[in-house]
Amino acid sequence: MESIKRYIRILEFIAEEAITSVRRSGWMSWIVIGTMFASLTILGGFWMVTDDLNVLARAIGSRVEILVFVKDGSSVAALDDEIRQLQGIEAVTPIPKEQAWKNLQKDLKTSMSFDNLLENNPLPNALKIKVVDPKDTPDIAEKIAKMSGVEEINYGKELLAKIQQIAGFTKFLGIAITVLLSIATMAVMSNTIRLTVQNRRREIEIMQLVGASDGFIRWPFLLEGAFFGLAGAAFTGLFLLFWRTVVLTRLQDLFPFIPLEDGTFSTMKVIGYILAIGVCMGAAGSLFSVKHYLKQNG
Amino acid sequence: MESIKRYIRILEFIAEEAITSVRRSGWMSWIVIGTMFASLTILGGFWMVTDDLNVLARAIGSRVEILVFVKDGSSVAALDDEIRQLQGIEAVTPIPKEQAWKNLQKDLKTSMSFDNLLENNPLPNALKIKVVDPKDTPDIAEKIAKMSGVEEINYGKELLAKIQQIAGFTKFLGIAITVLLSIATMAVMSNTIRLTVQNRRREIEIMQLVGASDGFIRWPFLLEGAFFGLAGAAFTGLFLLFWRTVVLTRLQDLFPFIPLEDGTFSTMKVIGYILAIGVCMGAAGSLFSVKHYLKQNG
Amino acid sequence: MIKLKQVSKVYPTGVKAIVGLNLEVEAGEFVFLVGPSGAGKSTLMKLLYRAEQPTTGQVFVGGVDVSHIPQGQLAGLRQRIGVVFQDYKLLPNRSVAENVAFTLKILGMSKGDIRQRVKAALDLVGLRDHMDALPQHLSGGQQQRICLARAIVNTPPMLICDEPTGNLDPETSWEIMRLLTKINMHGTTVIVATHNKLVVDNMRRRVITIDNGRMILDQARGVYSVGVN
Amino acid sequence: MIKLKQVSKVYPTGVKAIVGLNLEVEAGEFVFLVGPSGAGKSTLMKLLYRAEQPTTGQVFVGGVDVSHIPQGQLAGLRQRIGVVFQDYKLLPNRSVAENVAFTLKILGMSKGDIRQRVKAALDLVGLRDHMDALPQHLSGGQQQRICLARAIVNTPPMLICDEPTGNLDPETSWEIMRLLTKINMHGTTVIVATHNKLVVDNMRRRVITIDNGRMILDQARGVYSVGVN
Ligand SMILES: Nc1ncnc2c1ncn2[C@@H]1O[C@H](COP(=O)(O)OP(=O)(O)OP(=O)(O)O)[C@@H](O)[C@H]1O
Ligand SMILES: Nc1ncnc2c1ncn2[C@@H]1O[C@H](COP(=O)(O)OP(=O)(O)OP(=O)(O)O)[C@@H](O)[C@H]1O
Ligand SMILES: [Mg+2]
Ligand SMILES: [Mg+2]
Repeated sequence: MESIKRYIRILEFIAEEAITSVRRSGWMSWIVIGTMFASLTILGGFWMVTDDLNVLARAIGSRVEILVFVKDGSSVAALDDEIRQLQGIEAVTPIPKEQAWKNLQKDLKTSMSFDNLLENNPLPNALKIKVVDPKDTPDIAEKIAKMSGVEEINYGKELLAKIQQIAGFTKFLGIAITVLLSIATMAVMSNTIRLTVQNRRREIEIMQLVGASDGFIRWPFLLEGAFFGLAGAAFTGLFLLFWRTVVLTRLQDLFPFIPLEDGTFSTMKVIGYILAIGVCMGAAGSLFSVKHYLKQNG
Repeated sequence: MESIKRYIRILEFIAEEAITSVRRSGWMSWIVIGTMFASLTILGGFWMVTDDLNVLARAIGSRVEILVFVKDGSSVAALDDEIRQLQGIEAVTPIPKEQAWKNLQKDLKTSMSFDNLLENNPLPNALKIKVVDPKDTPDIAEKIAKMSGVEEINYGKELLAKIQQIAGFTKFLGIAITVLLSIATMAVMSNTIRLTVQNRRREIEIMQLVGASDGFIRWPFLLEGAFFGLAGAAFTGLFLLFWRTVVLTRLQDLFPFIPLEDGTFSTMKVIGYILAIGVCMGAAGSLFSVKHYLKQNG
Repeated sequence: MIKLKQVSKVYPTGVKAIVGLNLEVEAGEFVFLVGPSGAGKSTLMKLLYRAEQPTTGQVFVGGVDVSHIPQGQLAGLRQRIGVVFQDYKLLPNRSVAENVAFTLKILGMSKGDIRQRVKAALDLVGLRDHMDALPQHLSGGQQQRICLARAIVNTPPMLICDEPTGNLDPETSWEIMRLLTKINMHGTTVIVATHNKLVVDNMRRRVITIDNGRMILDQARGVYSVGVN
Repeated sequence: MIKLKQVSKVYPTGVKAIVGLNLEVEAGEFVFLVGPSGAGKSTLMKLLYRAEQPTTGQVFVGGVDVSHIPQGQLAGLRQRIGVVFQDYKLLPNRSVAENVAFTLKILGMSKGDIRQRVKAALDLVGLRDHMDALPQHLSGGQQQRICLARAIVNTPPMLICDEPTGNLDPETSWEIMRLLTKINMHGTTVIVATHNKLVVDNMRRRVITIDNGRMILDQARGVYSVGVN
């Protein structure tokens, strides 16, 4: 009974120690929290931008269409039905040759009317096909090509390849930079904490000499580090939320053509990670450096 | 004479102090330099990526062309000459209507030969004009439109507007992020230095009490801070150089379509800035915090 | 209570601080440790609360060989030894009361008990009025007395005082010595390293004289011997 | 040399450390400052080298009102006063020799001169053998002597020693006192705060007794007065 009370009192004391330690740090707290904030904002901001870029890439990719030219005399409707039965098709839009002819004129931006020059339209009927996942395009195109009534098929093979290469490149770049950035952020955070602990090495030594156990010394530092990480991460979270809801929304009003996700979910996910990283790095940084001093004087 | 010698000796001593101070810092030096390196690499890396994106944007922008359709019967060569006399023109390429007709067929990707269907080509002669700066395009287009012999003019008004909007957006974003990143980097750097100085507040107090002047105390710290900044920046420079010459070159081999600058000049510029920022922030951070302690105990 | 067997301490710098020392102190004894500056008094004391480890030999405190104590039991050992450090070792930025309370808090004592004990201890060393001051805002002698209050607040079975009156005026020094005697009479083993000839000569207690890391004299009811060697 | 006019010092904490003190010390005098722990001796000394500023009154040192000295002349003042601090204030991580040399280096002295003077000073306090040790690797008394060596190495016209023998055995204390006497005979003004009754009673110098921030006794050839009030 008494021993349980004792443990509770010790836990209470550890919590108190952590709190007073944070309070006493004064302007140093703000430096540490500021550093945490800065590092985490860089990391979180980059994550969010990467997310946005992915959305952009997907948006561009989804604009790739398959154009099927139908043999003269074949049934456009039948081919349409057949294509719709394939997997991964989002939409099939028929383009009658009359319309294609008009489009062509418009595309050529010439005021001369082709109608006046030609009696019969030289273009075939066509079907415009949207696929769900741009990656499937080549497969689907191949299948369609084998169908009867298909005169010719065209799906921007080169463009698609280029877009996929670009996507691969940005993905590679994104992963590389994220990894480097995470390492840098974590290094900065744990090092900052280490410097604050180093600042109190004498205190640690004294506590050991008057009989404080290693756990007793370690825990308040750990809580303090975790708190600093959490505080920095919380500011980062607020900043990212502000960025997403206010700044980006404004920007999207100004530049409406930029396709961005609604983003609330993604932002919450990023903020969650940021909080976790903040707490872990703060705690780990202080744990690591306290251990260093505990060993020295143990 | 003796007084000059004295000053030289004091300067010598200040340099010595700075050097031994760095040496004595031990693992702390590496933490500080590591933090500097991490912060500066984030900043410098972002600069370089922004530079690359600008190059990319310029490359896209420069693909905007003005297409001039020449009135049937007018002299293509005369118009060509007249256009060349305008300022900001990079190249003028005539496109005879026969060639345009063939291109059209190719563009439509249809195996049907238009030749078979038409006796006379409905298309006009054209001139393709490249301008030096995409921004001038509307102005130049307007001037050309007024020339005699011009049937119609077409320069992708919407596309250009869109590209310019995107360029504006990325430029805005780039500047915003660069400013935020610079602030964050500088905060992290000077704060790290402040923590190391805070670590030696007792030393500063003792030095003051035994008669060291403020300048005497300040200078070694300043030199030390500058050194840490320089060291961190130097590592960053090496990293960026490596990134540019090895990694990016490899990547460009893999993804040859990504148009990047030769980059040596731009990299050097970025590295120059990074070195300057490193030195200044290191020095400023330590100066600032030493001053704080000097005032307290002065 | 204390038993040193052929103890030697060579610091990493090569300094031989203790050389082949044998010593036995019974529980409840009061021992003065004297000797010139740099003789090895502080080093000997550091071996007892395991701030240093002997290079050779064994150090028994309360029947335990403290030089081979596992890391996990170290805190427990130090909780049972009250120490007045020569350089005070007070926690900066914590009030006098918090400094003294620290050794009780790590034992998980209740707040009421802690408050009561801290006040009593500070009363004994005459610092009740300075309870809420910070150590760095007190005089040298006052700081030394905080350190003593912290050492005794926990009523440990053994008290080690390294130069506890170095910064105290003769009158206050005598009060401290009376206090230590009283504590000793309640059964606590007390070891005091001191340079205070007046105190040692008047108390007539066991005096162990150390020079150059060797015990050169062990008098049962001794005096401060000047220039023994 | 020193003149205090109606000096009072109230610390920000509200403690009245010095109350309406008037004091004059001639150049070349040797003065003992005594009084119980917390009397205000250290505070008085801190006013002289401007580690603290008086709340009211004026403090003249060498004809200059040091309490109103501009920031730029502060270092110069302190260069002319050698101080043995009660808590030593040694630079950590610098060898004994470097600590002592520091006060010479900031004067821009040549390396040869510095080496010679440092060795001489360490010889005087008996630490020649420990030149290259770090202060934290020395005993309490040894650290105190480094501090003294640093204070005298620059042969300042005024020497302030705050409890310079608190951690020294009687024999070494006497040596230090002989050294201070010798320095004083070369013209240096020496002020020593101490609790060492034996020393004060045997030296028969001017003794100023302070209690509760007030000067209660000023004897020309005095002794340590116990329980004056
Ligand atoms: N941490 C250390 N590292 C190296 N040498 C040390 C260390 N501590 C003490 N010494 C040396 O060991 C010897 C004994 O030191 P110790 O502190 O035990 O002396 P002391 O008897 O307490 O002296 P004092 O009365 O001056 O306090 C001295 O020569 C000292 O220089
Ligand atoms: N920095 C400070 N802030 C607040 N109060 C202080 C400060 N320094 C000293 N005091 C108080 O001023 C009074 C005089 O202190 P001072 O250090 O001058 O005493 P002292 O005579 O040197 O004592 P000792 O012999 O113990 O060294 C004491 O009551 C002390 O608590
Ligand atoms: Mg000692
Ligand atoms: Mg004092």
